Amino acid sequence: MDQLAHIERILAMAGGIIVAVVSAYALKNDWKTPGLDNQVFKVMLALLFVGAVLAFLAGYGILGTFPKAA
Amino acid sequence: MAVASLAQAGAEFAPHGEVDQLYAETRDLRLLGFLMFLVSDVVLFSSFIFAYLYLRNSGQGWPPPGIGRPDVALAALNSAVLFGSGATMHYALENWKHGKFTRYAAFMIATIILGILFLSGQAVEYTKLYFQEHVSWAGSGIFGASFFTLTGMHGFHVFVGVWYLIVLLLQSVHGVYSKDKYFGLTAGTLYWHFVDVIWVVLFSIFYLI
Amino acid sequence: MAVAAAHVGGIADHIHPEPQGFIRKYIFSLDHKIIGIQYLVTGFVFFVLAGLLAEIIRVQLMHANGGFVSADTYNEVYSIHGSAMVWLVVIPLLTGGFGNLVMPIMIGARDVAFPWLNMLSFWIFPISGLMLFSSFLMGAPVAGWTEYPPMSLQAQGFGTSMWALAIFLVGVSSTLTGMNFLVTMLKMRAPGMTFTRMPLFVWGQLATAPLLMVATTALAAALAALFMERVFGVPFYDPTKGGSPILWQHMFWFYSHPAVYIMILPGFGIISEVLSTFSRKPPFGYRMIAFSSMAIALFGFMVWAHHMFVAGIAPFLQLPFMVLTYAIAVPTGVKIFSWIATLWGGSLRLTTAMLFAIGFLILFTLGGISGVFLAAIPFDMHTNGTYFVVAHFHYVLVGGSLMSIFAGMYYWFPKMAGRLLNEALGKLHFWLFTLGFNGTFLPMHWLGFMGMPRRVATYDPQFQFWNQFESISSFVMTLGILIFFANVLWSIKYGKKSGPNPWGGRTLEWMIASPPPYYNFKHIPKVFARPYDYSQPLPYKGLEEELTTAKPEPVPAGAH
Amino acid sequence: MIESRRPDVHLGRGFWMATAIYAILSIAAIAYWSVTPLSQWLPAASNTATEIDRFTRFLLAAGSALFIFVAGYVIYFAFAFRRRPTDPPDAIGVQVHGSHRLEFAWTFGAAAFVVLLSVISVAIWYGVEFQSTPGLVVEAIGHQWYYTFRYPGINGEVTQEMHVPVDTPLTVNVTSADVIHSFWVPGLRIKADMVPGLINTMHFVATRVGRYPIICTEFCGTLHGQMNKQVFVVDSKADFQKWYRDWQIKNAHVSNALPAAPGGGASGIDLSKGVATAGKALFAQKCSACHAIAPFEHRIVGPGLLGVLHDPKHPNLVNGKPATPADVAQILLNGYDGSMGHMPNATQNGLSAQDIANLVAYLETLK
Repeated sequence: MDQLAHIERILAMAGGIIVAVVSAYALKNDWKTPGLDNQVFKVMLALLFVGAVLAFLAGYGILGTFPKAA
Repeated sequence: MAVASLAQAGAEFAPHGEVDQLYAETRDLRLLGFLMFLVSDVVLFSSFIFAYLYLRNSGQGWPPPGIGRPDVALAALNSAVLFGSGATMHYALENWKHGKFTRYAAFMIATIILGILFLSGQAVEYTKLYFQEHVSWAGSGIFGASFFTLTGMHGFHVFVGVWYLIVLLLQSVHGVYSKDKYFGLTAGTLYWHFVDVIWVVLFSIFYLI
Repeated sequence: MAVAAAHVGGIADHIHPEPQGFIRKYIFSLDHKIIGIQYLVTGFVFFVLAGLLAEIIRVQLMHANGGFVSADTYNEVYSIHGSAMVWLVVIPLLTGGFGNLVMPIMIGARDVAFPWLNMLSFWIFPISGLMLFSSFLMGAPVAGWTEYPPMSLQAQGFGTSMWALAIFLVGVSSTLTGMNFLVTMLKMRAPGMTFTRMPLFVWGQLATAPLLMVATTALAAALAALFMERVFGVPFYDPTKGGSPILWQHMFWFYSHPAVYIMILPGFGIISEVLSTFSRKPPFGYRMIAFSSMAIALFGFMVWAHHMFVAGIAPFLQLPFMVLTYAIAVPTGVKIFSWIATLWGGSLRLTTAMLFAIGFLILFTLGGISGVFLAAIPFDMHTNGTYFVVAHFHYVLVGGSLMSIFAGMYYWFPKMAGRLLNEALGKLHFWLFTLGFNGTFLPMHWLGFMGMPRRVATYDPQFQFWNQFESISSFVMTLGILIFFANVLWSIKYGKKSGPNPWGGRTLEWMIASPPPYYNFKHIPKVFARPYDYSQPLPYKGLEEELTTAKPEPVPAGAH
Repeated sequence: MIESRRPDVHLGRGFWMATAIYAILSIAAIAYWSVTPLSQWLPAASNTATEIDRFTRFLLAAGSALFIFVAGYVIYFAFAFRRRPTDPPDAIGVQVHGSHRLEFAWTFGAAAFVVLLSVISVAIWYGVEFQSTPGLVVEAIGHQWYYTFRYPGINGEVTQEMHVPVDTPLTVNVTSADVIHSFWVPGLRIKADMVPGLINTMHFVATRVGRYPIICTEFCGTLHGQMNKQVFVVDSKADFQKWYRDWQIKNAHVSNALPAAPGGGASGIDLSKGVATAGKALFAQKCSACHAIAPFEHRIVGPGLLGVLHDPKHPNLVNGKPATPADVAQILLNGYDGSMGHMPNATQNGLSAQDIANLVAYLETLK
């Protein structure tokens, strides 16, 4: 159980980093695209970045509290 | 075969004339309409989130006695998965715009798989809560009510989204969309991003605060 | 996709063959005018039913200890009366009804943005209406149209859950209508129809659409939670399971306060049109009238808790709600003043529609003033939950919304039937209705102040005289309404032929035949000014062929 | 080109005459409301009532003045500017599109009035809402479909009438045992909703001896309309003392039946039926996780409970109430939230009325 939680957290951190980087990169590429849909996409990507960072921090243990076992 | 179907879809598209003026205007309308739909869906979620926060602060302490905090590790992993699917979805659309059908299809499939992974992750969490912590929808006070209602609603949106993406993939394989007429895909991407972004909020309010 | 593309012809100026056959033409029609008429007919049918319930209420209150129906029946009756009048009558008539009937023509469009969606949202509406009334068969809700838990959780039978389902559905219908209208008004205006050239009725709809979209969804959440709690026992509102009854009040009023603006803003629009047309004058301060609608719509979201001053919310939370509610009096007052100034110096045609508009000005002002009374916490502490409240919202909803609905009916009936409503009957209707209405609801002000609570099947005998007075007046009001229906039924067949523009109106719907042809316009007109300047020629180009026998343009190649 | 009426934008004599008439009428109305006591229609038997009446008369005065002008102008214009039969059929009105001066004037005027109104109502509201001295604290509980009342020093619940002494600061805490009710005494202009699981408070001073009906204004079920029979009696101080003593004697032997838990979970606890041994077992199983059998200072989550009912150093409980069996039971029943942390209520802890009685009996044995 404990082991599993550790694996999960490590994977979460990895995924968080990857997504954060990718979404930041995508945001940079799309920065100048015109059109209503693209504006929305940019906002979404920004929030996606935030979410990825949160996932990383949660995996790292800075955010969120873990059951006493962990 | 896929590539061929894209080529023939492209061939259907005539550079000038009534159809495309009509298509452009139609697309504007449908884009705006779809965004309105998303807006009201956001309001639906926000109302339940308001209810959750209101109940949470109604002075019984949180989490209520007898209920442990939800498992952040699994949730974090799950979130990473869902956010990942957002990224792949984004690139699926990008590749379609640049006419790279195979890459588009690959990213689409990746997105669908990640979506399914997320759902299974949630299933695991639910079973854990139900069988190990005996937390249920109706039986565990306001925690069960707000947690299962909100995450369930979101899960349902993901479930619908997965099917939506599958349909879109099949449609694109059958050449419904062309290099310049792909509003369906745009809408799909919007919807999927919306599902991700809602999860950003749910994840933070349920697991992080 | 092809289908959707085919039916947004409004801006892409092209035309499809008119559907043939009764079913496709009048039942499952995609034509906004037909759908508007469908809304009006259905809405008025529900109006009759809910009105009958109202008369049951008044008969019951003829005597201090009731006796006409049992207390439980009485509770069911007024609950369904309230719910039906709000969700099945006023809102559908003003948005789905008049909005569909004239709004697209007024902005020079051939139809709304999503005709299929439009048809869908109409057909949801009668179904949910039937569900609501069917709840009588399974123990109708008793806790009024607000259905506060724990009362609504305690209620036996499936009725209350059915109520929640029905209101949820009608909410979905409003939401879809809201999106549809918003997209239509943002994207499908004729060339040159800038926002500040739109008729004021369109401004009313523009202010209403977002409310329909956003507020109604919030209500959907509250209703879903109530349904889950009643059916699956999921605790949201039940205090014994840690829920909170106040939570419902917050969620409910967060919708239901904007809802009262949903029920009046389109009415404001109708009044602006009618007053301008029949005084042959531009609306005084067009911009202020238009923007104050938007201001009201915006403020409407920030005042919901003024319904809960005595429910036990923190004192310092009450203050901002009181002040913001006062603030709404400013845009509303500006509207009233502008309308009065519109009358000044006009050449008034006192037609029935105009009479209703003038009556609206007086009665709605009274309702507005009592509204400010109730917004004041100290006064509300005394009158909250009494007949004073009942008087207030009937002055706003009947004296306001319903008067504007009648004005709209007399004004736009030609665009439905191609005939005029009978003026003599109309005037009789107006006077009976207005007298009866005031007789019914004016005494409720002092009854409430002197201690008569609302939602009671029996009451203190000291109030019996005024209650009998009210009941008798309400019969007069009902008589007036019956005359209206007789008038409509008679005029559909025998009414005077109206011709395209019987009132000398200048907005676009009067530029085309009545009833308008399937496509509204043979050519989409070009607009280069506001419609209201009566000393100037009409500000439209491209309407020359409208009233001729010229054939509309063919469908451009590849539209399908 | 349509033939237009000559735009004469000056206001005619008729307009000024009408204005004058309306001004006189408004002044008359204002005068009337400023001298008319509302108590002639409805007794004003509390300090709150006099305040609210003053405010109401202000509202009525302002409202009538405004209404006279609006309705007056509407009617006058409708009459004066109606199209005469002599007018040409296409006669049109004066084509004025607006006047920035006028529009600014009335927007600003309305705003100014709103500010004035806000100031006045906040002042009145503050005086009514925050009457500090608690004075006599009475509790009113709504039931379907009657009220009961609890007085300090009277066992159990007082039924039928609610008596209070005249000219004494009062604090009335209201709650409900089942659904939402409301506690309205029109004669005193006081009202608060009775919400299950929530306590709403009213402060006021009753100023006139008399009997005033208590009315429920929140729909509460079949007999909601009948929930206006009980009376709020303002007694002279002497009469109140007498009435109070009578009830003390009457209820002397009533076990301290408590108000129901939110939603009527566990009502009617009879402390006399408590069994200490059963309570001991129950304590070990339900309470010992958070409470030690040790002096107050020994905290696990909650304070140590050794001698909780006999501790001279701590005569009061954590909720500030005196340490009596009834108040301990109260905490067990409704839980506690405050400086000492959080304690779930009986429903959440799964405590029956009997369990609570047993626990109280056990706690009493701890010395």
